[in-house]
Amino acid sequence: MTFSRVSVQTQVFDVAERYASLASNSSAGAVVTFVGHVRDMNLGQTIQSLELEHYPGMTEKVLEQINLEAIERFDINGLDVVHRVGVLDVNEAIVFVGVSSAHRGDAFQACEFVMDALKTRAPFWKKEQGSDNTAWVSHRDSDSQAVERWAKK
Amino acid sequence: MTFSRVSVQTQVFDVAERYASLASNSSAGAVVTFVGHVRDMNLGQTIQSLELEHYPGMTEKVLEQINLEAIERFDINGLDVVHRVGVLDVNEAIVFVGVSSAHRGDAFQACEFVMDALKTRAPFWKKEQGSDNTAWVSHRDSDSQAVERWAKK
Amino acid sequence: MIQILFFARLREQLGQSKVQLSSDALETPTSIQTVLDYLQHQNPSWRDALSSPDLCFAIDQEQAQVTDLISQNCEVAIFPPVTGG
Amino acid sequence: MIQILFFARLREQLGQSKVQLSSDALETPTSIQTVLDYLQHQNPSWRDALSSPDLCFAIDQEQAQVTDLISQNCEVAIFPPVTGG
Repeated sequence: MTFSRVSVQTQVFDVAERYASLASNSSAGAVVTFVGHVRDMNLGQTIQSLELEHYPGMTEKVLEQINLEAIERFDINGLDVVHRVGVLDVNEAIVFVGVSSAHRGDAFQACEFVMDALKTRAPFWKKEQGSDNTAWVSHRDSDSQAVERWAKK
Repeated sequence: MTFSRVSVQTQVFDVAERYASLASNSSAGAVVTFVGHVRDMNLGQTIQSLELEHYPGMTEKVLEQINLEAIERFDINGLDVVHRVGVLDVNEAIVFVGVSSAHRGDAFQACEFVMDALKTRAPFWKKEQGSDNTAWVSHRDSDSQAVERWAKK
Repeated sequence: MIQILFFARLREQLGQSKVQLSSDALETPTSIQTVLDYLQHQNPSWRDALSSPDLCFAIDQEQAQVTDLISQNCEVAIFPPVTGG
Repeated sequence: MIQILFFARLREQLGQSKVQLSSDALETPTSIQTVLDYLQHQNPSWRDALSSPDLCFAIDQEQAQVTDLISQNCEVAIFPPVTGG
Protein backbone atom coordinates (compact mmCIF):
# COMPACT_ATOMS: atom_id res chain seq x y z
CA MET A 1 0.00 0.00 0.00
CA THR A 2 1.46 3.30 -1.07
CA PHE A 3 0.93 6.40 1.01
CA SER A 4 -0.15 9.31 -1.21
CA ARG A 5 -1.05 12.84 -0.15
CA VAL A 6 -1.65 16.13 -1.93
CA SER A 7 -2.27 19.49 -0.37
CA VAL A 8 -2.93 22.92 -1.88
CA GLN A 9 -2.66 25.53 0.83
CA THR A 10 -2.00 29.17 1.65
CA GLN A 11 -0.13 28.28 4.87
CA VAL A 12 3.63 27.76 5.05
CA PHE A 13 4.55 24.05 5.18
CA ASP A 14 7.18 22.39 7.33
CA VAL A 15 9.72 20.51 5.20
CA ALA A 16 11.22 18.77 8.24
CA GLU A 17 7.87 17.42 9.37
CA ARG A 18 6.97 16.19 5.87
CA TYR A 19 10.36 14.55 5.42
CA ALA A 20 10.06 12.84 8.83
CA SER A 21 6.65 11.50 7.93
CA LEU A 22 7.96 9.94 4.69
CA ALA A 23 11.03 8.53 6.42
CA SER A 24 9.09 6.98 9.29
CA ASN A 25 8.18 3.98 7.15
CA SER A 26 11.00 1.62 8.10
CA SER A 27 11.07 -0.14 4.74
CA ALA A 28 11.69 3.15 2.97
CA GLY A 29 15.47 3.04 2.48
CA ALA A 30 15.54 6.05 0.15
CA VAL A 31 13.82 9.40 0.55
CA VAL A 32 14.13 12.04 -2.19
CA THR A 33 12.63 15.49 -1.75
CA PHE A 34 12.32 18.47 -4.05
CA VAL A 35 11.52 21.94 -2.73
CA GLY A 36 10.99 24.90 -5.04
CA HIS A 37 11.51 28.40 -3.62
CA VAL A 38 10.65 31.92 -4.73
CA ARG A 39 13.79 33.28 -6.37
CA ASP A 40 14.97 36.84 -5.77
CA MET A 41 15.66 37.39 -9.47
CA ASN A 42 13.94 36.29 -12.67
CA LEU A 43 15.00 37.28 -16.18
CA GLY A 44 17.20 40.02 -14.72
CA GLN A 45 14.51 41.68 -12.60
CA THR A 46 14.53 41.81 -8.80
CA ILE A 47 11.49 40.00 -7.43
CA GLN A 48 9.75 41.25 -4.29
CA SER A 49 6.94 38.74 -4.01
CA LEU A 50 4.98 36.17 -5.95
CA GLU A 51 1.26 35.59 -6.18
CA LEU A 52 -0.01 32.15 -7.02
CA GLU A 53 -3.46 31.69 -8.52
CA HIS A 54 -4.97 28.24 -9.11
CA TYR A 55 -8.15 26.50 -10.23
CA PRO A 56 -9.68 25.10 -7.03
CA GLY A 57 -11.07 21.65 -7.62
CA MET A 58 -9.14 20.90 -10.79
CA THR A 59 -5.78 21.51 -9.10
CA GLU A 60 -6.35 18.81 -6.49
CA LYS A 61 -7.69 16.39 -9.12
CA VAL A 62 -4.68 16.86 -11.38
CA LEU A 63 -2.23 16.46 -8.49
CA GLU A 64 -3.96 13.26 -7.35
CA GLN A 65 -3.93 11.94 -10.91
CA ILE A 66 -0.19 12.68 -11.23
CA ASN A 67 0.45 10.82 -7.96
CA LEU A 68 -1.52 7.81 -9.24
CA GLU A 69 0.54 7.78 -12.43
CA ALA A 70 3.78 7.96 -10.42
CA ILE A 71 2.67 5.08 -8.20
CA GLU A 72 1.84 3.02 -11.28
CA ARG A 73 5.14 3.73 -13.01
CA PHE A 74 7.60 3.53 -10.13
CA ASP A 75 8.21 1.25 -7.17
CA ILE A 76 7.55 3.69 -4.34
CA ASN A 77 6.21 3.54 -0.79
CA GLY A 78 5.13 7.11 -0.18
CA LEU A 79 4.45 10.29 -2.11
CA ASP A 80 3.65 13.67 -0.59
CA VAL A 81 2.93 16.78 -2.67
CA VAL A 82 2.24 20.25 -1.26
CA HIS A 83 1.78 23.40 -3.29
CA ARG A 84 1.17 26.84 -1.87
CA VAL A 85 -1.17 29.46 -3.31
CA GLY A 86 -1.67 33.13 -2.47
CA VAL A 87 1.08 35.69 -1.83
CA LEU A 88 4.59 34.38 -1.14
CA ASP A 89 7.72 36.32 -0.21
CA VAL A 90 11.15 35.86 -1.74
CA ASN A 91 12.81 32.66 -0.56
CA GLU A 92 9.59 31.09 0.73
CA ALA A 93 8.95 27.50 -0.33
CA ILE A 94 6.35 27.14 -3.11
CA VAL A 95 6.22 23.41 -3.66
CA PHE A 96 7.32 20.21 -1.94
CA VAL A 97 7.47 16.79 -3.58
CA GLY A 98 8.72 13.97 -1.37
CA VAL A 99 9.06 10.31 -2.35
CA SER A 100 10.08 7.30 -0.30
CA SER A 101 11.10 4.01 -1.89
CA ALA A 102 13.16 0.91 -1.28
CA HIS A 103 15.26 1.94 -4.30
CA ARG A 104 16.96 5.27 -4.82
CA GLY A 105 16.52 5.15 -8.60
CA ASP A 106 12.75 4.90 -8.30
CA ALA A 107 12.67 7.64 -5.66
CA PHE A 108 14.64 10.05 -7.87
CA GLN A 109 12.65 9.23 -10.99
CA ALA A 110 9.25 9.47 -9.33
CA CYS A 111 10.14 12.82 -7.74
CA GLU A 112 11.32 14.27 -11.05
CA PHE A 113 8.33 12.81 -12.92
CA VAL A 114 5.89 14.43 -10.48
CA MET A 115 7.63 17.81 -10.74
CA ASP A 116 7.71 17.71 -14.56
CA ALA A 117 4.05 16.70 -14.71
CA LEU A 118 3.00 19.31 -12.14
CA LYS A 119 4.85 22.06 -14.02
CA THR A 120 2.98 21.33 -17.25
CA ARG A 121 -0.42 20.04 -16.10
CA ALA A 122 -1.42 21.45 -12.70
CA PRO A 123 -3.45 24.67 -13.07
CA PHE A 124 -1.28 27.14 -11.14
CA TRP A 125 -0.25 30.55 -12.43
CA LYS A 126 2.47 32.77 -11.03
CA LYS A 127 2.44 36.55 -11.02
CA GLU A 128 5.65 38.29 -10.03
CA GLN A 129 5.80 41.58 -8.18
CA GLY A 130 9.10 43.08 -9.29
CA SER A 131 10.77 46.35 -8.38
CA ASP A 132 9.36 48.00 -11.52
CA ASN A 133 6.20 46.16 -12.43
CA THR A 134 3.93 43.18 -11.95
CA ALA A 135 3.85 40.46 -14.58
CA TRP A 136 2.42 37.01 -15.17
CA VAL A 137 5.22 34.49 -15.49
CA SER A 138 5.50 32.94 -18.96
CA HIS A 139 5.43 29.23 -19.52
CA ARG A 140 8.89 27.85 -20.23
CA ASP A 141 9.52 25.66 -23.26
CA SER A 142 12.10 23.78 -21.20
CA ASP A 143 9.26 22.56 -18.96
CA SER A 144 7.35 21.20 -21.95
CA GLN A 145 10.52 19.48 -23.13
CA ALA A 146 11.22 18.06 -19.67
CA VAL A 147 7.85 16.33 -19.50
CA GLU A 148 8.20 14.78 -22.95
CA ARG A 149 10.86 12.32 -21.83
CA TRP A 150 8.22 10.56 -19.68
CA ALA A 151 5.97 9.86 -22.69
CA LYS A 152 5.30 6.14 -22.90
CA LYS A 153 6.98 4.60 -25.90
CA MET B 1 30.93 30.54 -5.79
CA THR B 2 29.50 27.15 -4.96
CA PHE B 3 29.09 26.06 -1.37
CA SER B 4 30.47 22.53 -0.91
CA ARG B 5 30.67 20.51 2.30
CA VAL B 6 31.40 16.89 3.18
CA SER B 7 31.23 15.29 6.59
CA VAL B 8 31.92 11.74 7.77
CA GLN B 9 30.63 11.37 11.29
CA THR B 10 29.38 8.96 13.94
CA GLN B 11 26.78 11.44 15.23
CA VAL B 12 23.20 11.60 13.99
CA PHE B 13 22.68 14.49 11.52
CA ASP B 14 19.73 16.85 11.36
CA VAL B 15 18.10 16.74 7.91
CA ALA B 16 15.98 19.84 8.64
CA GLU B 17 19.00 21.93 9.60
CA ARG B 18 20.97 20.82 6.51
CA TYR B 19 18.02 21.48 4.22
CA ALA B 20 17.52 24.95 5.75
CA SER B 21 21.17 25.78 5.24
CA LEU B 22 20.98 24.87 1.52
CA ALA B 23 17.71 26.74 1.06
CA SER B 24 18.92 29.92 2.77
CA ASN B 25 20.68 31.03 -0.40
CA SER B 26 17.96 33.17 -1.96
CA SER B 27 19.03 32.49 -5.54
CA ALA B 28 18.60 28.75 -4.99
CA GLY B 29 15.14 28.15 -6.47
CA ALA B 30 15.43 24.37 -6.35
CA VAL B 31 16.64 22.15 -3.52
CA VAL B 32 16.85 18.37 -4.00
CA THR B 33 17.81 16.10 -1.13
CA PHE B 34 18.45 12.39 -0.90
CA VAL B 35 18.49 10.57 2.44
CA GLY B 36 19.36 6.89 2.73
CA HIS B 37 18.08 4.99 5.76
CA VAL B 38 18.85 1.62 7.36
CA ARG B 39 16.17 -0.74 6.10
CA ASP B 40 14.52 -3.26 8.38
CA MET B 41 14.83 -6.04 5.80
CA ASN B 42 17.50 -6.96 3.27
CA LEU B 43 17.37 -10.02 1.00
CA GLY B 44 14.58 -11.46 3.12
CA GLN B 45 16.37 -11.21 6.46
CA THR B 46 15.27 -8.98 9.34
CA ILE B 47 17.97 -6.42 10.11
CA GLN B 48 18.61 -5.29 13.66
CA SER B 49 21.48 -2.89 13.13
CA LEU B 50 24.14 -1.88 10.68
CA GLU B 51 27.84 -1.22 11.22
CA LEU B 52 29.63 1.08 8.84
CA GLU B 53 33.39 0.86 8.43
CA HIS B 54 35.35 3.32 6.32
CA TYR B 55 38.87 4.31 5.31
CA PRO B 56 39.58 7.51 7.24
CA GLY B 57 41.43 9.99 5.07
CA MET B 58 40.57 8.41 1.73
CA THR B 59 36.82 8.67 2.39
CA GLU B 60 36.90 12.44 2.80
CA LYS B 61 39.18 12.85 -0.24
CA VAL B 62 36.88 10.79 -2.46
CA LEU B 63 33.77 12.66 -1.29
CA GLU B 64 35.44 16.01 -1.91
CA GLN B 65 36.55 14.85 -5.35
CA ILE B 66 32.99 13.72 -6.19
CA ASN B 67 31.65 17.13 -5.11
CA LEU B 68 34.20 18.88 -7.34
CA GLU B 69 33.14 16.75 -10.29
CA ALA B 70 29.46 17.52 -9.62
CA ILE B 71 30.18 21.25 -9.46
CA GLU B 72 32.06 21.04 -12.76
CA ARG B 73 29.32 19.10 -14.53
CA PHE B 74 26.17 20.78 -13.23
CA ASP B 75 25.00 24.34 -12.63
CA ILE B 76 24.58 24.23 -8.86
CA ASN B 77 24.87 26.67 -5.94
CA GLY B 78 25.36 24.36 -3.01
CA LEU B 79 26.23 20.75 -2.27
CA ASP B 80 26.21 19.13 1.15
CA VAL B 81 27.18 15.48 1.74
CA VAL B 82 27.09 13.72 5.11
CA HIS B 83 27.78 10.04 5.69
CA ARG B 84 27.60 8.30 9.02
CA VAL B 85 29.97 5.58 10.25
CA GLY B 86 29.83 3.26 13.27
CA VAL B 87 26.77 1.42 14.51
CA LEU B 88 23.35 2.53 13.24
CA ASP B 89 19.91 1.26 14.22
CA VAL B 90 17.11 0.35 11.84
CA ASN B 91 15.52 3.42 10.27
CA GLU B 92 18.40 5.75 11.16
CA ALA B 93 19.69 7.95 8.36
CA ILE B 94 22.98 6.79 6.83
CA VAL B 95 23.66 9.37 4.16
CA PHE B 96 22.44 12.82 3.16
CA VAL B 97 23.11 14.47 -0.20
CA GLY B 98 21.57 17.92 -0.67
CA VAL B 99 21.89 20.13 -3.74
CA SER B 100 20.65 23.66 -4.38
CA SER B 101 20.46 25.15 -7.85
CA ALA B 102 18.63 27.73 -9.91
CA HIS B 103 17.38 24.86 -12.09
CA ARG B 104 15.56 21.77 -10.89
CA GLY B 105 17.06 19.58 -13.63
CA ASP B 106 20.61 20.33 -12.50
CA ALA B 107 19.66 19.83 -8.83
CA PHE B 108 18.16 16.38 -9.54
CA GLN B 109 21.02 15.30 -11.78
CA ALA B 110 23.77 16.47 -9.44
CA CYS B 111 22.13 14.74 -6.47
CA GLU B 112 21.80 11.46 -8.34
CA PHE B 113 25.32 11.76 -9.77
CA VAL B 114 26.80 12.22 -6.29
CA MET B 115 24.87 9.24 -4.90
CA ASP B 116 25.88 6.96 -7.78
CA ALA B 117 29.53 8.02 -7.48
CA LEU B 118 29.52 7.67 -3.69
CA LYS B 119 28.02 4.17 -3.90
CA THR B 120 30.78 2.93 -6.19
CA ARG B 121 33.83 4.98 -5.17
CA ALA B 122 33.67 6.07 -1.51
CA PRO B 123 35.38 3.53 0.77
CA PHE B 124 32.53 2.59 3.09
CA TRP B 125 31.55 -0.97 3.95
CA LYS B 126 28.31 -2.11 5.58
CA LYS B 127 27.94 -5.06 7.91
CA GLU B 128 24.45 -6.12 8.79
CA GLN B 129 23.43 -7.56 12.13
CA GLY B 130 20.44 -9.75 11.30
CA SER B 131 18.25 -11.90 13.50
CA ASP B 132 20.30 -14.99 12.60
CA ASN B 133 23.77 -13.81 11.72
CA THR B 134 26.11 -10.96 10.89
CA ALA B 135 27.19 -10.45 7.30
CA TRP B 136 29.08 -7.98 5.15
CA VAL B 137 26.78 -6.46 2.56
CA SER B 138 27.63 -7.43 -1.02
CA HIS B 139 28.24 -4.86 -3.71
CA ARG B 140 25.28 -4.56 -6.07
CA ASP B 141 25.77 -4.79 -9.82
CA SER B 142 22.92 -2.29 -10.18
CA ASP B 143 25.14 0.31 -8.49
CA SER B 144 27.94 -0.28 -10.98
CA GLN B 145 25.43 0.02 -13.81
CA ALA B 146 23.94 3.20 -12.32
CA VAL B 147 27.27 4.97 -12.31
CA GLU B 148 28.06 4.03 -15.91
CA ARG B 149 25.47 6.39 -17.34
CA TRP B 150 27.56 9.34 -16.10
CA ALA B 151 30.61 8.24 -18.12
CA LYS B 152 31.68 11.10 -20.37
CA LYS B 153 31.04 10.27 -24.00
CA MET C 1 -26.42 26.35 -18.62
CA ILE C 2 -22.68 26.29 -19.32
CA GLN C 3 -20.36 27.90 -16.83
CA ILE C 4 -17.17 29.36 -18.25
CA LEU C 5 -14.22 30.20 -16.01
CA PHE C 6 -11.22 32.39 -16.83
CA PHE C 7 -7.93 32.35 -14.97
CA ALA C 8 -4.75 34.36 -14.51
CA ARG C 9 -3.70 36.67 -17.39
CA LEU C 10 -6.92 35.90 -19.30
CA ARG C 11 -9.09 36.68 -16.27
CA GLU C 12 -7.39 40.09 -15.99
CA GLN C 13 -7.64 40.78 -19.72
CA LEU C 14 -11.38 40.03 -19.77
CA GLY C 15 -11.98 41.77 -16.46
CA GLN C 16 -13.98 38.86 -15.07
CA SER C 17 -13.51 35.39 -13.73
CA LYS C 18 -16.63 33.70 -15.12
CA VAL C 19 -19.59 33.94 -17.47
CA GLN C 20 -22.64 31.73 -17.66
CA LEU C 21 -24.26 30.83 -20.98
CA SER C 22 -27.92 29.95 -20.67
CA SER C 23 -29.14 26.86 -22.51
CA ASP C 24 -30.75 28.96 -25.28
CA ALA C 25 -27.53 30.90 -25.99
CA LEU C 26 -25.77 27.93 -27.58
CA GLU C 27 -27.10 24.60 -28.80
CA THR C 28 -25.32 21.66 -27.22
CA PRO C 29 -23.31 19.56 -27.73
CA THR C 30 -20.98 22.22 -28.98
CA SER C 31 -17.21 22.56 -29.14
CA ILE C 32 -14.93 24.81 -27.10
CA GLN C 33 -14.06 26.55 -30.39
CA THR C 34 -17.73 27.46 -30.88
CA VAL C 35 -17.86 28.88 -27.36
CA LEU C 36 -14.76 30.98 -28.09
CA ASP C 37 -16.33 32.27 -31.30
CA TYR C 38 -19.60 33.02 -29.51
CA LEU C 39 -17.86 34.95 -26.71
CA GLN C 40 -15.84 37.00 -29.20
CA HIS C 41 -18.97 37.79 -31.16
CA GLN C 42 -20.81 38.91 -28.03
CA ASN C 43 -17.85 40.92 -26.71
CA PRO C 44 -15.71 42.28 -29.54
CA SER C 45 -13.23 43.72 -27.02
CA TRP C 46 -12.41 40.15 -25.93
CA ARG C 47 -11.31 39.17 -29.42
CA ASP C 48 -7.56 39.52 -28.95
CA ALA C 49 -7.43 37.79 -25.58
CA LEU C 50 -9.63 34.89 -26.71
CA SER C 51 -7.78 34.31 -29.96
CA SER C 52 -4.40 33.98 -28.27
CA PRO C 53 -2.80 30.82 -29.72
CA ASP C 54 -1.49 29.59 -26.37
CA LEU C 55 -4.83 29.20 -24.57
CA CYS C 56 -5.51 25.98 -22.69
CA PHE C 57 -8.87 24.41 -21.83
CA ALA C 58 -10.57 22.14 -19.35
CA ILE C 59 -14.04 20.60 -19.38
CA ASP C 60 -15.38 19.60 -15.98
CA GLN C 61 -11.90 20.11 -14.53
CA GLU C 62 -10.21 17.78 -17.00
CA GLN C 63 -7.72 19.00 -19.60
CA ALA C 64 -9.43 19.38 -23.00
CA GLN C 65 -8.75 20.30 -26.62
CA VAL C 66 -10.40 23.21 -28.43
CA THR C 67 -12.32 20.71 -30.56
CA ASP C 68 -13.71 18.77 -27.58
CA LEU C 69 -17.47 18.80 -27.07
CA ILE C 70 -19.40 20.41 -24.23
CA SER C 71 -22.92 19.52 -23.07
CA GLN C 72 -25.33 21.38 -20.78
CA ASN C 73 -24.21 21.89 -17.16
CA CYS C 74 -20.55 21.57 -18.08
CA GLU C 75 -17.90 23.67 -16.41
CA VAL C 76 -15.50 24.98 -19.05
CA ALA C 77 -12.24 26.66 -18.10
CA ILE C 78 -10.05 28.78 -20.37
CA PHE C 79 -6.59 29.81 -19.24
CA PRO C 80 -3.01 30.56 -20.30
CA PRO C 81 -0.33 27.86 -20.03
CA VAL C 82 0.26 26.85 -16.41
CA THR C 83 3.32 28.13 -14.54
CA GLY C 84 3.24 26.49 -11.12
CA GLY C 85 5.91 24.53 -9.28
CA MET D 1 58.67 0.94 4.19
CA ILE D 2 55.32 0.19 2.58
CA GLN D 3 52.23 0.28 4.75
CA ILE D 4 49.42 -2.05 3.70
CA LEU D 5 45.90 -1.58 5.04
CA PHE D 6 43.04 -4.08 4.93
CA PHE D 7 39.37 -3.21 5.35
CA ALA D 8 36.01 -4.82 6.04
CA ARG D 9 35.57 -8.48 5.04
CA LEU D 10 39.25 -8.76 4.07
CA ARG D 11 40.39 -7.30 7.41
CA GLU D 12 38.34 -9.94 9.21
CA GLN D 13 39.56 -12.77 6.96
CA LEU D 14 43.21 -11.86 7.52
CA GLY D 15 42.68 -11.11 11.19
CA GLN D 16 44.50 -7.79 10.99
CA SER D 17 44.05 -4.31 9.71
CA LYS D 18 47.59 -3.55 8.54
CA VAL D 19 51.04 -4.92 7.78
CA GLN D 20 54.25 -3.02 7.15
CA LEU D 21 56.79 -4.22 4.61
CA SER D 22 60.29 -2.99 5.31
CA SER D 23 62.30 -1.61 2.42
CA ASP D 24 64.39 -4.79 2.10
CA ALA D 25 61.34 -7.06 1.87
CA LEU D 26 60.39 -5.88 -1.62
CA GLU D 27 62.33 -3.93 -4.19
CA THR D 28 60.52 -0.80 -5.33
CA PRO D 29 58.97 0.35 -7.57
CA THR D 30 56.78 -2.71 -7.52
CA SER D 31 53.18 -3.44 -8.47
CA ILE D 32 50.22 -4.15 -6.23
CA GLN D 33 50.13 -7.62 -7.83
CA THR D 34 53.67 -8.29 -6.62
CA VAL D 35 52.68 -7.21 -3.10
CA LEU D 36 49.68 -9.59 -3.22
CA ASP D 37 51.96 -12.44 -4.35
CA TYR D 38 54.50 -11.63 -1.64
CA LEU D 39 51.85 -11.56 1.11
CA GLN D 40 50.40 -14.90 -0.05
CA HIS D 41 53.84 -16.43 -0.11
CA GLN D 42 54.62 -15.22 3.40
CA ASN D 43 51.20 -16.22 4.77
CA PRO D 44 49.81 -19.26 2.92
CA SER D 45 46.59 -19.05 4.97
CA TRP D 46 45.90 -15.67 3.35
CA ARG D 47 45.91 -17.16 -0.14
CA ASP D 48 42.15 -17.48 -0.63
CA ALA D 49 41.31 -14.07 0.75
CA LEU D 50 44.02 -12.28 -1.24
CA SER D 51 43.22 -14.01 -4.52
CA SER D 52 39.55 -13.01 -4.43
CA PRO D 53 38.77 -11.61 -7.89
CA ASP D 54 36.71 -8.70 -6.55
CA LEU D 55 39.44 -6.96 -4.53
CA CYS D 56 39.90 -3.22 -4.93
CA PHE D 57 42.99 -1.15 -4.31
CA ALA D 58 44.21 2.30 -3.40
CA ILE D 59 47.67 3.82 -3.38
CA ASP D 60 48.12 6.83 -1.11
CA GLN D 61 44.34 7.01 -0.73
CA GLU D 62 43.63 7.13 -4.46
CA GLN D 63 41.86 4.35 -6.32
CA ALA D 64 44.41 2.12 -8.10
CA GLN D 65 44.67 -0.91 -10.40
CA VAL D 66 46.44 -4.13 -9.48
CA THR D 67 49.14 -3.32 -12.06
CA ASP D 68 49.83 0.17 -10.67
CA LEU D 69 53.28 0.81 -9.20
CA ILE D 70 54.16 1.49 -5.57
CA SER D 71 57.28 3.21 -4.26
CA GLN D 72 58.75 3.39 -0.76
CA ASN D 73 56.61 5.11 1.90
CA CYS D 74 53.43 4.46 0.00
CA GLU D 75 50.22 3.61 1.79
CA VAL D 76 48.52 0.73 -0.04
CA ALA D 77 44.96 -0.30 0.78
CA ILE D 78 43.29 -3.56 -0.21
CA PHE D 79 39.56 -4.01 0.28
CA PRO D 80 36.37 -5.59 -1.05
CA PRO D 81 34.02 -3.56 -3.28
CA VAL D 82 32.56 -0.59 -1.40
CA THR D 83 28.98 -0.73 -0.10
CA GLY D 84 28.26 2.66 1.44
CA GLY D 85 25.44 5.07 0.80
